[in-house]
Amino acid sequence: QDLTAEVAHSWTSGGEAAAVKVISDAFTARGGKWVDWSVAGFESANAAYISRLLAGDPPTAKTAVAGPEVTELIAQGLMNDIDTAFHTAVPDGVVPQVVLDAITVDGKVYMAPTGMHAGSWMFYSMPVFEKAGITEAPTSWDEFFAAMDKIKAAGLVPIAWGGQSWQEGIVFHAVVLSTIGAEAFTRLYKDSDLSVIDTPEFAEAVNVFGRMRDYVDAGAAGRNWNDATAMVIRDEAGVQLLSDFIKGEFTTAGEKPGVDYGCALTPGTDSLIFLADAFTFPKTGNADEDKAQALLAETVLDPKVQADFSALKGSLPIRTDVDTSGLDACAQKAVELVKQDKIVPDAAMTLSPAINGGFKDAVGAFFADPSMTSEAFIEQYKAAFANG
Amino acid sequence: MPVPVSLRSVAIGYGSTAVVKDFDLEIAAGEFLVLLGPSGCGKSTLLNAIAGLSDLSDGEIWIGERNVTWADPKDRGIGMVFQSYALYPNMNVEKNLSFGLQVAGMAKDQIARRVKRTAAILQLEPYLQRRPAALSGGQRQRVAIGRALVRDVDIFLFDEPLSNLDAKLRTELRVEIKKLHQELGSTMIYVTHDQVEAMTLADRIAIMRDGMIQQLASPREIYHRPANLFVAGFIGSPAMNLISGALVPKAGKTFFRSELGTVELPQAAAQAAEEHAVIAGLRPEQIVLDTASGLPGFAAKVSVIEAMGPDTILWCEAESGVFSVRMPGDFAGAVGDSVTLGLDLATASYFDSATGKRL
Amino acid sequence: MPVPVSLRSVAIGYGSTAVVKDFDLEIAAGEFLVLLGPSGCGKSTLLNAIAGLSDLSDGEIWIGERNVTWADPKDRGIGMVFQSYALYPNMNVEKNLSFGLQVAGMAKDQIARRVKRTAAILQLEPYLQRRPAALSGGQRQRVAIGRALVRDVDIFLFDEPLSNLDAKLRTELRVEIKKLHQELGSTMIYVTHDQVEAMTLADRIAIMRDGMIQQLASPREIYHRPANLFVAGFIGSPAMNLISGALVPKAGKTFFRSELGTVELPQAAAQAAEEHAVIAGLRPEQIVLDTASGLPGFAAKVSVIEAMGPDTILWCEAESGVFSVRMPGDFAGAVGDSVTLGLDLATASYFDSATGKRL
Amino acid sequence: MVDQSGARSIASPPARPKAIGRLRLPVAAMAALTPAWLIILLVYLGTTVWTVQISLTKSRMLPSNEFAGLSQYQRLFGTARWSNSIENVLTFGVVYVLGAMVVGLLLAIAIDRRVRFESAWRTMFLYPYALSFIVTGLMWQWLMNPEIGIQATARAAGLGWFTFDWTTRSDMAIYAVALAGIWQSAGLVMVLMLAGLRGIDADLWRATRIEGIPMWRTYLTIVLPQLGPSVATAFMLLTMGAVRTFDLVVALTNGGPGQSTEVPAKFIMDSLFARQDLGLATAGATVMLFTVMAVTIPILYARDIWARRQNGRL
Amino acid sequence: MRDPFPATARGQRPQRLTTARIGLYAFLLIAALFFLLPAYVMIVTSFKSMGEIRSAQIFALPHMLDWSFWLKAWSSACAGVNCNGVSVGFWNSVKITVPATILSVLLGAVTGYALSFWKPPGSKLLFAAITIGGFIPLQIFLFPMVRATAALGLYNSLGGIVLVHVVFGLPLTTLLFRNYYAAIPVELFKAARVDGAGFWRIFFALMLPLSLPMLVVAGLMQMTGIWNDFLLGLVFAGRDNLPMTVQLNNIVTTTTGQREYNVHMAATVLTALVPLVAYFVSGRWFVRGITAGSVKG
Ligand SMILES: Nc1ncnc2c1ncn2[C@@H]1O[C@H](COP(=O)(O)OP(=O)(O)OP(=O)(O)O)[C@@H](O)[C@H]1O
Ligand SMILES: Nc1ncnc2c1ncn2[C@@H]1O[C@H](COP(=O)(O)OP(=O)(O)OP(=O)(O)O)[C@@H](O)[C@H]1O
Ligand SMILES: [Mg+2]
Ligand SMILES: [Mg+2]
Repeated sequence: QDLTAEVAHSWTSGGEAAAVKVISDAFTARGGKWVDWSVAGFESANAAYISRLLAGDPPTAKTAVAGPEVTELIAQGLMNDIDTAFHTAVPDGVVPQVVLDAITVDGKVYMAPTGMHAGSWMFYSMPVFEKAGITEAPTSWDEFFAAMDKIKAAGLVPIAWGGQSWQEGIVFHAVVLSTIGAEAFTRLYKDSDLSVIDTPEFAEAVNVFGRMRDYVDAGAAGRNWNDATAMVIRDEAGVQLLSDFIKGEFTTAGEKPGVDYGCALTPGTDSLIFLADAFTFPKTGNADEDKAQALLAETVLDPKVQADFSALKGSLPIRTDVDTSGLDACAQKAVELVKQDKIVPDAAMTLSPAINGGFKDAVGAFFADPSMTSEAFIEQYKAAFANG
Repeated sequence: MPVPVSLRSVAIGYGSTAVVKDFDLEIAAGEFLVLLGPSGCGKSTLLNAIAGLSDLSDGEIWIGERNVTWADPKDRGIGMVFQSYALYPNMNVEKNLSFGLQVAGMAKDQIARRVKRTAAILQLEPYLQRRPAALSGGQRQRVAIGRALVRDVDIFLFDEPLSNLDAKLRTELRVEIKKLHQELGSTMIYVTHDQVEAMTLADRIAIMRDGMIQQLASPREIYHRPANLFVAGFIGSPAMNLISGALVPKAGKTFFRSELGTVELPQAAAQAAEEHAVIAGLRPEQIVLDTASGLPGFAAKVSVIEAMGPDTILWCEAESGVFSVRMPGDFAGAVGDSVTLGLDLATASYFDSATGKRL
Repeated sequence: MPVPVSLRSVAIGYGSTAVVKDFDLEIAAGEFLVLLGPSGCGKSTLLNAIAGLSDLSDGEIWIGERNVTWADPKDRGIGMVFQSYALYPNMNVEKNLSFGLQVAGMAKDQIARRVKRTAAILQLEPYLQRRPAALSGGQRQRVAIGRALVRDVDIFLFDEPLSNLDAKLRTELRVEIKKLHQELGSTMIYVTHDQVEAMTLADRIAIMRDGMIQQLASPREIYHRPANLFVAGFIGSPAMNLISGALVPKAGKTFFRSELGTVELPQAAAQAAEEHAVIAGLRPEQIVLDTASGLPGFAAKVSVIEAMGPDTILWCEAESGVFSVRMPGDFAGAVGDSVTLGLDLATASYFDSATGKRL
Repeated sequence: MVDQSGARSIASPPARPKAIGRLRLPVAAMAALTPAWLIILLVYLGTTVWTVQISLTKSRMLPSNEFAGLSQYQRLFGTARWSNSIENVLTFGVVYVLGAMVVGLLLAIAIDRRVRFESAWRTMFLYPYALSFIVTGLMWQWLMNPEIGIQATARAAGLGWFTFDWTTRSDMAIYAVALAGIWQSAGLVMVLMLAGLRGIDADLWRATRIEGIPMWRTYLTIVLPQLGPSVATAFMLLTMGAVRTFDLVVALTNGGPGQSTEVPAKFIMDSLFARQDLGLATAGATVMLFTVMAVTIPILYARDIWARRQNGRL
Repeated sequence: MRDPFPATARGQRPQRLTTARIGLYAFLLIAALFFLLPAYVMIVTSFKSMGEIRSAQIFALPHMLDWSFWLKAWSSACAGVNCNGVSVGFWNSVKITVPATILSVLLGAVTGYALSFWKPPGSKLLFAAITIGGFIPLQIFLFPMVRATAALGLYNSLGGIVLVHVVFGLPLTTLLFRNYYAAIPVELFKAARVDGAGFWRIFFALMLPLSLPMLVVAGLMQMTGIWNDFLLGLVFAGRDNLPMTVQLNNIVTTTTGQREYNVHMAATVLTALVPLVAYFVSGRWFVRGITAGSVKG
């Protein structure tokens, strides 16, 4: 029986590739044959993938963010569901409901999540905090800015800022979550309840976000996230606000959590913003491939695979019943939150890429231009919804 | 095989300016026609049109039995020497010469033979392996000639092919071209500014001016009996001496009256029914230095002496103007000498003052 | 201001091939020197070297008091007409003429005046706004001349400047150049293949061959007393008739013995101490058709008649070869006529058979 | 085209077919142009039609047929980023095209002055063209980063006044992109010009030397006009490049700071693949295409007329 | 300045270093500095460990000449589950680049030649269309071209990708050649026609050799473009023919994954080696005065 699966994914760099290898090895062990079709870069990968769909030659599986970009393909009838395989592999209740909602369309599961990344993190340099006389990670924005002032006074860069709009978008949403809370966050980004934007809490988020401009260095614009991380590693900058994927950078630099760097949730938050990656399965019109798809889904959802994959990828397993002892201290904190259901889906999982793009445009423009008023920003931000 | 060429009310222009207008010319099969005319009169334009390299704006061109007005150059059976040479810069001389033959699909050894012969005629053997850029001006021109000569075509078009060659080579090549013409019997149309070439090569000469033919006749006729003042002035070097005057018929005889006096003309020279303003034209050799010949004469003074080898040109200033006189090469006068000029009015040409036409 | 030009043991080559070797030439201030020589003998090369456009491989060039061997062309005070014209293709005729003046910083109105005058001389007025691509060959050549003439320089270098012009224009321009020479008194070095030009323009003519000077003398001397067989054959058209023979001294007199018999020569013609193989050279005009003149004669047959206007060339076949004879333009013989050729051996040139040198 | 009627007497010329105009069709040339025609008609024109058509639909990730009228255009022109992009690409285009032309031309001229090690120089100036911009963009990012790049180095060397922080300034970032663009493309202009320069007749150079025309003047007034075709080619290529600029921006600034370096091609690309907004992307492409046509066609037309005037050709 | 008229001047002009010459080399050096700066940083970075790189001394020399990142980039850098470096697609790149370059350059040359010299009816329209086509962003073509090649059965094949490159190269190459031919004396073309040569003969025997410098330029451009392309290769070539750049992209590009700058630099340079070598050796075809001596006037 030919259980060949051509798997399209964009996980090509160091840790990512190692993580993929976990899945491919497990898949091979189960009798499948893994054919790798990796394309780094979201745009290129998408371009190639859609082209193949149009040419009637899709790969067996493709990774994607579990969310609307997949739903359009499902609506067009281009995707296979994996409902059966999913329920065979996963007992009820071990996958958080929000995640389950995200991978289910019309009552059927279409995606096999590999893990999730949490935004709304703050990483900081212990030596810098020490030098600046900060003893505790700040837990509110007032504390945060006070701490930043100290770092500034110490002649260091307070925030290691990656001045690209997608990074700024992540930071902004973390700030929004901190001011408006998980419930309103979900209402806004999942149910598109625009009234949330008009609340003073949202305005506060804008205000906080805007204040951060004063704490970044001159070279922030356009900076890659890892170059920002390097500033923290070099103990030149105090904190970096971003997702958990930057941990890998500390690890490869030989830094130890709790010793060289610390991790905490963004000040004022008690929840995680999560983004689930998942395998999706195009209709190939080939029965053998359908079987390979089911096998792959089962493989991905296997608890061991989930744990090993996440450890390497720096993400969190999607299942709450896996052994997470192999994860680092920061991840352990996150796992706890997941178990407590203190997670909200990232806007990318709930709103179309077009709307998300509009967010980034607005946030990027706002951060780069101090003369832009909050009102103007909020106006533009809101308009993004309309464009979606 | 000799073919006739016929141009029928041909008009050619560049953009909106017409260069050649309503041009008719019949060239017989195997004829050697020389085109002569002042710079810019349209000679090259005409050759280009015959070759099919520029479009007519009106009229037809026939080669043999075919109307080739719209035919491709390669279907016209022509070889051409361009005034600007147009050598293939990427090919050496040998390749330049053999290209046309290769295109025609000739056998290798035959090509080699022909190229060899042509190169020999043109004294190009030492340069066969050179590219045009490494040749002197005259050598380039010879390659341009060679490229036409190697080919076996019915019609040859030569655009001032010998202009950059030395006299010796020019004489030799002139003879070669004449020979070739006799051997092949091909029709040849030849543009030149060299009157010796024109006179010696041509079966007929067409004198052009502003895109129109002024006279089409044998060389001898053109020289001795120019059809109008333009031709008279254009042919011959130095130019004809022109004397304004009037033909006066009197008692069955004709007299030529001018500042120099009145002379009776023989019957053959010119006739007029009534008094008629004319211009008499005399070649430098139709003027002699002594009056012993019995010709009507007048006094003049030598102002310039040009020794040109076989003969000497005297420029003599008289009251009525400057006259050029051809004397033998060993003429031994000096500038400032007083001479008496005798005009051979009996053999002179007479042109209507108003129209310039020959009487 | 006239300046002399002096070439001192100059050698020039392309790559490894030497074109001009050990060349010495003194041109006086204000002299009009004509360079004549077969195609490819190195005339253009020499002009280029004088202009400073190609490097010498040896020797020196002096202009006036200055050694300009390494000087930049622009510091030499020269104007040059290129054999290939080298017009600026992107500029119209007017710009082509005025550009050099503009660069030299001449006042606008003065430029305009000069351009106007030059264009008038060259009859280029109608074309001032045209680009070179839209000109006929002769018009282009005139622009090339004009570009040199507008400028005010000490030395003019002309590389076959009139080759593509019609006879009439050529005569006119020849006169203009001569006038200019007299007016400006500039030194002029002039390459031409036209013997009339060479004879009429030159103060001295330098005959070159293979990069070496064969004879440097006045036009008359060159024509009538060629220094060697090469010069004799090169100058004059048709070429000299050459007769092999021997000079035989006998009893204080000198005899010329050849197939045609033995003739006594006058003292002035040639002398020899002992019997000596020579070649006698006779210009076509040194041969006459009747023996009435008392010249030694022999029978021949007219094989070709070339009517060239002012005169007619007869090609006569005799036992000992073909002889060219110059007859008047109105000569009325026919091909096939039997004639008797009389040789004017007294005025002939005699060359050593072995060395080719004039005796 | 053999005349069937055979010999005709010259005295009565045949009735001339009023065949003025071009009967002489270069068949081989037409055949040779067939591939080009096919490509133009099928691919370029076909795609254009497809693009226009999609721009009138609601297409998102995949092409769809749901007609949407001009709503995509409404969205397009309602987006601040689009109008920013247009402005930016104009600034960028002018600086980049002129800069690359000038630098490229100067380099070509310098190299053409018979310098030693010509190949080495040429490769040095051309190599940026061969390197993928994914990484060279990063190099420029570093170099222009005031904290670690040239500015920092200069200041560390004691030049406290030295400032080079374009990438971080909204008002200057587009010039930073143009600078990197010039760096990448000048070599290309150089080889193009070099190919043209090498074709100039040596006698022409000689003529200018005789006339004492200074070198710079010769280049400016004689050589450059003769390089007209090469200049036109380079200009066209660069303009095409400027209009299509995309990866340069992505690699260097990713459109930032803010939207100060966003360009239409990036807008289209983002909409096309990242934002899965095919309708909007095609609307943008349509607007771009028609703008280009509106500018290009008159230029081509004017150039044609001008050339005809200059050469007096038909 | 030296005396332009030294009384002892003789023979060959001595090679002298004039101020102009010095200025020329100074200009070249400064330009080289500008052009090489990024390359310098790149090369230096490729030898540094990540720790050194994080120290952000971009101009500093590496502590030691460590070739390991080059080795890794060439043969063991991972992209997905394959860890074979950029070397993987090398031959595929060659297989795509060689025919695509040759074909597109030839097509451009023929088209430019026909448009310049023969001008059949519709030429101007065609040229205008080609010119405008050059302005359309390639990515817009992606979906239609996918459908087209799929319909032709060329999707996912070497033929398909070559065809796509030829199609997209058309505006560029045509533009290059048409304008180049515009500068060639038309008399040459006329002479060849009189010599009886037809369309193709003139093209191959005369025009192609005369366009040597432009062939080189067009060749270099197309070669670089095709060699560096990865999106088209990715979409059209099929998995068996993926070019080297797909691998390069996979190694170099990442959004959230680690960035091994040293390996990235090495991989980038390695991938660019083929065009770089071509740039270097192409010099001898930039011949001077290719039409010299052909026409007078
Ligand atoms: N670039 C070159 N490389 C090699 N040889 C050359 C080059 N240019 C000219 N020659 C050769 O040098 C010799 C002299 O050339 P030059 O142009 O000086 O002749 P010329 O006397 O002007 O002849 P013409 O009357 O034909 O113009 C010729 O034999 C020619 O073939
Ligand atoms: N491309 C052109 N555009 C406009 N006018 C032109 C063009 N080519 C030639 N002419 C003009 O057409 C006329 C005839 O040119 P043509 O070349 O036929 O002259 P020609 O008789 O060969 O003269 P020459 O003896 O000087 O070579 C000239 O006045 C010339 O200026
Ligand atoms: Mg002409
Ligand atoms: Mg010469």
